[in-house]
Amino acid sequence: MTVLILIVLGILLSPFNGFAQDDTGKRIYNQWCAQCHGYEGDGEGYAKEFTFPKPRDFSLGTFKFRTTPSGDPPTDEDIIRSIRNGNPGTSMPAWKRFSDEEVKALVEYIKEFAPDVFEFEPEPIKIENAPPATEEIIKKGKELFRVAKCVECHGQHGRGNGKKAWRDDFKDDWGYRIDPANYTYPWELRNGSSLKDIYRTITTGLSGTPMTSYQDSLSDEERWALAHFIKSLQVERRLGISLRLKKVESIPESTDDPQWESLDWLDLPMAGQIIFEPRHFTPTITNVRVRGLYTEDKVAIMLEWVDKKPNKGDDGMPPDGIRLQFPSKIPDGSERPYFYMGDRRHPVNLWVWNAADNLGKEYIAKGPDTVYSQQKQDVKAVGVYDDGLYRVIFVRSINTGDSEDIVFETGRFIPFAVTVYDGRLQEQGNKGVISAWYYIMLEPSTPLRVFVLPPAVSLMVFFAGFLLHKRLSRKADA
Amino acid sequence: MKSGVLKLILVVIGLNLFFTYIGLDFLPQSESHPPREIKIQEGISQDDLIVIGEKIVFGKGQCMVCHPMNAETGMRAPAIATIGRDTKEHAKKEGISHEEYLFDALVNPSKHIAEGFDDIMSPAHKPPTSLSEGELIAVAAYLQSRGERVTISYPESLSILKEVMKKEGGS
Amino acid sequence: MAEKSIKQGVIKGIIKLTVILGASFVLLFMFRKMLPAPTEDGYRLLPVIGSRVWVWIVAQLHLNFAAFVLGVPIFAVTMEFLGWRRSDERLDRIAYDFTKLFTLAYTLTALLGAVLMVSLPLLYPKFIDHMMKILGPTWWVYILVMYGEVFVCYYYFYSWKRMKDRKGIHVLIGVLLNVMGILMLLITSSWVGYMTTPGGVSETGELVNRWQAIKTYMWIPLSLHRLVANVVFGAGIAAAYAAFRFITARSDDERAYYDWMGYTSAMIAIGFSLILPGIGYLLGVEIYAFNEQMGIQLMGGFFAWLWVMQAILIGAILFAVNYYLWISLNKMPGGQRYFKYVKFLFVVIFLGYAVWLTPHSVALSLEEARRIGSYHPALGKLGVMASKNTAVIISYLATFISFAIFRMSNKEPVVSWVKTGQLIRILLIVGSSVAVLGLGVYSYMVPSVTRVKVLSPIQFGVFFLCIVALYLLDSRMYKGARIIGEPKWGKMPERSQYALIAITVTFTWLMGMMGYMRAGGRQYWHVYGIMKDTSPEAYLPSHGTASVIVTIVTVLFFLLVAFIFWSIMKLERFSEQRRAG
Amino acid sequence: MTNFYPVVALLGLAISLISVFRKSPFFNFIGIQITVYGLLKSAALIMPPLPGQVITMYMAMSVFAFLIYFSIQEETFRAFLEPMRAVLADRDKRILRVVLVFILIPLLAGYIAYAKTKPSFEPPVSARIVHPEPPQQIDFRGKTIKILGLENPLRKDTEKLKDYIEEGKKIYYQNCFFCHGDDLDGKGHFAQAFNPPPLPFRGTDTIAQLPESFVFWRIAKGWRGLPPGSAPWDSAMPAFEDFLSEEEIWKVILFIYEASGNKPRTWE
Amino acid sequence: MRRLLILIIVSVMLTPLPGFAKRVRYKVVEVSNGGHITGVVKAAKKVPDPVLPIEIKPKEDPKETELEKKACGDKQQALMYLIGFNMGVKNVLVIVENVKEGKAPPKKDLVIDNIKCRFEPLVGIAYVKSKYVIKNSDPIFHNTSLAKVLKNKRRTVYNLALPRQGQVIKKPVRATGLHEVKCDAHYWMRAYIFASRHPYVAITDDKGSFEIKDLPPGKYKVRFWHEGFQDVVKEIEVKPGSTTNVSVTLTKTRKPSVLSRVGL
Repeated sequence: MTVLILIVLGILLSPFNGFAQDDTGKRIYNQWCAQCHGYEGDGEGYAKEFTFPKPRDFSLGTFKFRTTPSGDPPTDEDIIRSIRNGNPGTSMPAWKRFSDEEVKALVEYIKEFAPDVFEFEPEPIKIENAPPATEEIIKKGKELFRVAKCVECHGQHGRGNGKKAWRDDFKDDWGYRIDPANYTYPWELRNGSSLKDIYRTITTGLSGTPMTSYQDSLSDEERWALAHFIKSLQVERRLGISLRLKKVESIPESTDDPQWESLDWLDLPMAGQIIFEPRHFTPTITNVRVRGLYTEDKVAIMLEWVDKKPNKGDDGMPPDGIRLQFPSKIPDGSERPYFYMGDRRHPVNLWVWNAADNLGKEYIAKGPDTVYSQQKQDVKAVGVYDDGLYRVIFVRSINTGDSEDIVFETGRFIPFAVTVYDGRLQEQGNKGVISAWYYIMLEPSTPLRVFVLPPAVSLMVFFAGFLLHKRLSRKADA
Repeated sequence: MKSGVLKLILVVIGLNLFFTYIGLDFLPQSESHPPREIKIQEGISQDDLIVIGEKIVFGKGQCMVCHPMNAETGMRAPAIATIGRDTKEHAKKEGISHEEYLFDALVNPSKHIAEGFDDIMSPAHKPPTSLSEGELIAVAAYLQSRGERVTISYPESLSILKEVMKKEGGS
Repeated sequence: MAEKSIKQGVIKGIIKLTVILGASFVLLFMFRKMLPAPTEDGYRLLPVIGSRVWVWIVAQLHLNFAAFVLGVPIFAVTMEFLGWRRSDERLDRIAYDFTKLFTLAYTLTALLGAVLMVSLPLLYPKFIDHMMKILGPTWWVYILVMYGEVFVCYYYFYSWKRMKDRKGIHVLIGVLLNVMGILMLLITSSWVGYMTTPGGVSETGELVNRWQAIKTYMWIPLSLHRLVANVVFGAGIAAAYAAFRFITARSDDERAYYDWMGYTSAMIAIGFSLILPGIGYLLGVEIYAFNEQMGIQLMGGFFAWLWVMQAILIGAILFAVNYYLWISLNKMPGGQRYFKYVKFLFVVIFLGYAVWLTPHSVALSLEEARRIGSYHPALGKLGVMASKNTAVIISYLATFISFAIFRMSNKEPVVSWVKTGQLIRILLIVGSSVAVLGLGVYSYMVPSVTRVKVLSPIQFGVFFLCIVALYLLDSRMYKGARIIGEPKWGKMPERSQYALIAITVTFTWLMGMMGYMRAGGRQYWHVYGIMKDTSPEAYLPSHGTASVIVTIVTVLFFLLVAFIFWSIMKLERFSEQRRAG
Repeated sequence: MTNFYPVVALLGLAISLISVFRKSPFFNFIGIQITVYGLLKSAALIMPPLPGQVITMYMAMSVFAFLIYFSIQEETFRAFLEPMRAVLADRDKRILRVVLVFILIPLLAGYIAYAKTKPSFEPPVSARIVHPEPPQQIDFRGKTIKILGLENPLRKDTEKLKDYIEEGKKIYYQNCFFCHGDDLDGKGHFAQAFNPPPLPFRGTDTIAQLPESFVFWRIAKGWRGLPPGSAPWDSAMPAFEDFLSEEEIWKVILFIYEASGNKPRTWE
Repeated sequence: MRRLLILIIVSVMLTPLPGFAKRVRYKVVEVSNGGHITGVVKAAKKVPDPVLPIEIKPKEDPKETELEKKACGDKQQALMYLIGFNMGVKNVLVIVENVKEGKAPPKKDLVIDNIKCRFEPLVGIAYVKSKYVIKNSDPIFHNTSLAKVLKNKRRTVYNLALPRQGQVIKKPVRATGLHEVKCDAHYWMRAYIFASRHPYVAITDDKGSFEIKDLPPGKYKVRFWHEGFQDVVKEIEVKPGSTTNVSVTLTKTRKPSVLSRVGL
């Protein structure tokens, strides 16, 4: 009889430990991750060619974002962090919706794709007592930046345009071309842009990519100093909707004139042009910075963007370039031309510059495929590429007298939009990186009524107060 | 009594102004205009001509049955998106003006068949589509606008159309 | 004025009407000769303000006065009937005052109608020819009924004093007057109903069946909606008149009478306004039935934001009514006991109004839109119809409770089961509000079709049942109750009267805006789907311009009404001196 | 900054409570307004902050309502006006009067006038009609499709529904996810670059309110189909009639309803 | 009776264990009189040893470029095809495959030295539970990227930077199988390492001969790997106490990736 019980117990138990591999991880993975990471976890999902960088291939077993030393598998918390916070600058979103158990099951399932990698118990590095940022720590970091050869890949100003980056075998383990990170754009850093994240990236390295681990070659202080220096390179991104153009006496000719630095700026987040054929799903440029000023008769607008490899149009690739778009008439009501290349009833002005001929050209567009150049060219443009950063200044007179051109007016919100091209990805014509409508406003000299009205109002209120006082005090005495 | 009536008027006027302020400042100010009735007649602007052309191509003309918007594999007729540029090149090759080439393509399609396609199109001015002369010009203007600067206009291009019609021996 | 014999009065009225009609026909004939021919698609453009704006102002003024002239008699006859039944002289006097009001207003309404009758055919000849072709006969019936109305009206007014003893017949005449009024209402509603939801005509506009052309989708619901609105409007004007007289009253008893008159008419206005949302809902359903797209355009498309405006206005009315009732608690002996409830009621109405005001799609600036996406989770929830319905019902319930508190504040129930009665009342109130709130929350989870078709009607049903039950309970409980003291009529601060006037002004303004929306429903057509409006002013004006025009109309309307009130006061003073002299 | 507002709300509450004891309705009124403002602003802690326009509207309404509330009873109203009357009239309050009425309030009024007249650099925010009414029918590649009253044809054959949804998922992740988000929450890779931002499909405000044929029209016609009231010139929604076939659009609609857990609205 | 009970429970518990057992590939066991394998690897014909051209890409600051040119020179002998006059091939990895059990692997760290812009040794054997010792004896920056060779991809195991001269990094040997070592700073540097759990691996000396001792008796497959020749696999039978001789001639050559990297 007891044997019977034992057999039953045995049968009962076996499915129990089978329970450990229940399928919540698999179900969630197939429903929400497989479209990018592939049903076999090999990164071959059908959304692959619409993403840049490519989705992770788990079956290879190499993980970039870890808190464990180079060579060790990531801890579960590492994978959970990637799922929970996503990776900035990639199309891996932050999955906040799932419960902790679900995410744990998901991590177990992901680890099943490369089981041999997870045999060892990794011990994560310790990230604590970060020294405060001081002037000399950053200077020390700058020195280390050269010694540790970061300069070779990440370039002098950390824009990811180092010389070594352009060898054709600069690939990652998965066989894709890879660009060194651009430290100045924190929103693009995949592994996070906080001081701790940078320190962690330097220490563990991103295995599978040329980014090496410096855990053994640099001491903790050195790595903190390096992290502080890299953090100091980050640019402050000012997202907004409108930009004020200050009135000045004369327009500075060269792009690195300090006057440009003092101006207010606006950052335009960019996205691939996915509305008209040919659609562009994998752009690399993510931000264009706009500054501007105007004089009595001229308007100057400077556009600035990071492009890791200059294409002058002579290397078999289309040249890098940028296109500034204005409606041909300042819209009075809320009706405006379509934000990409206008439409038949509302044409737009295009000011075009490209790295090949480095001069400004003017076009009229009435839709993405009807673009023709203007007889009378009035825009002058000068562009400079210095260490990964393009700076282009467009200059045009406020009223060119050409009926097809927009006439700028002070104090009015004038819509503008930008399209930028990175020759390296064959971007030209409609295949480009676009922005929505934003506004510039030529700052008017404060109108008279701003000086007259407020004093008048306060006087009136004063008078009313006085009148009330008189009436009430008379009533109080009576 | 006098101040009572004064306050009364104040309340009436005040409330009305307050409601007008809400109406003006609080609600979205958009007027909705009727769709513009544009007819093909003397002095029609090129833009309106193109708009009518587009309506005919995507509506009455039934062109979309064979002509897809974007080039795709196994399409039975040239894609519309870049037809303006393509016909310009063919016209240059054949040594005739772009307008003439476009009218030919509509009035006697078998005259210029782009390579890779066969002669399946019926003349646009004959039943079942039976477009009028004005409509033919509008369609030609729209096709030209897909990639080229539009030079066709009404009624100036009528002469070219008539001449092409005569050559084809059509009505 | 009252001394004239009935015959003289009636003849005066008919002469006045014939003179106006005749003059307008002559004028029409002359202008048609003098003015240049209309454009070939049948329009003459008024130079300065444009023909559409002119017709809009005149029509709206005529409509406001028509509502006044058709609404007040209903109210007056009921007052006379109650006065007769309860032999309460005050009720009779109030009925007489109102009859005086609308008799005087008659001439003004007729004048405006004449202006409209002249300007419409001149400015829109082709459209009027089409309308005459389809609904011509109803126009002549309309004139006949107008004569009938004038005859009965003057007879009813001038026979007031003489038929003091034969009140029964006199009330019957009043009822006949109202029937005439309703007939006129039906005829005019059929025209507007035909324009917005045409029927009985072929595609090209040829008449197929005249009865179908009259009995269109919108005919009955619109007439019903207008009828109730007229009563509310009539009572509103009466309340405004009472407030005006209260402010300008010299003696205390005059002030007491007009305070009482203001109270009664305000309560009638609000009482009937409870039904308005129901009928408005019916009208909406009929429009959806006629044409889905017109329904969506009115509800969700171009006019979506106008409902936010309506919410603001009705909310203001409810606030004013409650304020009036709470202030009048001061003058009720024993009213102090109930003040602790006022705090609670105020909070309920305040929150209800806040929810009601929450716009569904808020104009977000770009940063806000980027940060929270185009939908604010909390505001989105509150902006939806489910929460709005619940807020409306709860606010109306609170108003009814304020009304009930006022009515019983000076009485002490003596019935045996007082304790249980109070318990039942609390149960009723709490129970129904919990039910309404529960249904409101539940309707979020349910697909929208069940919410519209099932849950909202149930909510309204629960609300009505609760009100009826409360009313019965109170009347039974307070049968033969001990009266602590008579309400000290007239002891009201002046501010309360401004609240009354505010109610009427807001209501008139709302009527104007809703007219703009109804007319906007047919977009760019004179007759929807059949006759296109090809005049240069064929676009739908923005809500801003509409508000400006409606304000002009309302201010003009109240100037004319002030003129009527002033002339009545003048006449009364004059007859007093003559009687005294 | 936002965690400062609950303190403001508590301060307001304290003021009104004290004033209730000291029986001065005027300060009670002031206390209540501060509390309301504090609460509205500190709502930003538990949910996205309320937009500026909504807060001004609520504040205006609360001032109007409480003014009315305090004017109900005669004595409370007189007590309410008393501080103001005293400052304006009484002899002993002269310095307070000079400071407050003759200096502070006029300056405040002047500042408000200045704020309103100075050239503001915020561009005009035009309210956009988010759910415009759909056209009666659209022509899709030469074939007219009736929008009003149309149901999703694929939803009928239930046994093939699973594969349709799977194909719809493939289409979604090849055409839509980079704007509308992997998790259909409107936070895709390109979402931040477009204004207005792409719609989320989760939540009860977007597709849950719409019948499927409305969504079909929006996908097929994209920005081109929007009426002027909905600012088509800003919308980055491509017209998918150029890229997808009719059946593919119906399949992706099936997917987004399935994945977002919303039910389409049926034509009643 | 209780013993039976325990037995069943344990067996039931074990059922999922094979899942783990699969992972433990090699059982260390005492080998009393194991067999030995010796042999010579010859090449069919003399293959000239290529010379790798070195092109130093300009660095950010010119001083560095000069330093690197001085350290690495402009070309380097590939030392790929080291074929002795007896046609014996050096640096051939002889790997006994599918060994289930045997002696414990020796405790011997493998030193990988970056010296004169090349890795020393070109081919090495590392044993699990001992360490890689990566050294940088050049005055210039090296970074060592050690990755396991998969079908057409490579899985990076270690990716270490060695900026300073004389720098030494020790890392435990864990992953087994054939590894390829590269330096991201100098594309022409290469090395091959076979990490194994068991001692039965050998590298041929300059005469092409090798010797593997104390193999537990049984049937094995022996793989002969050389970067320049196609792999050759031989079946052998090891009898206790005896030495089996295995000689192989490598005929078909192949082009290792380093040659395409330097553009040959």
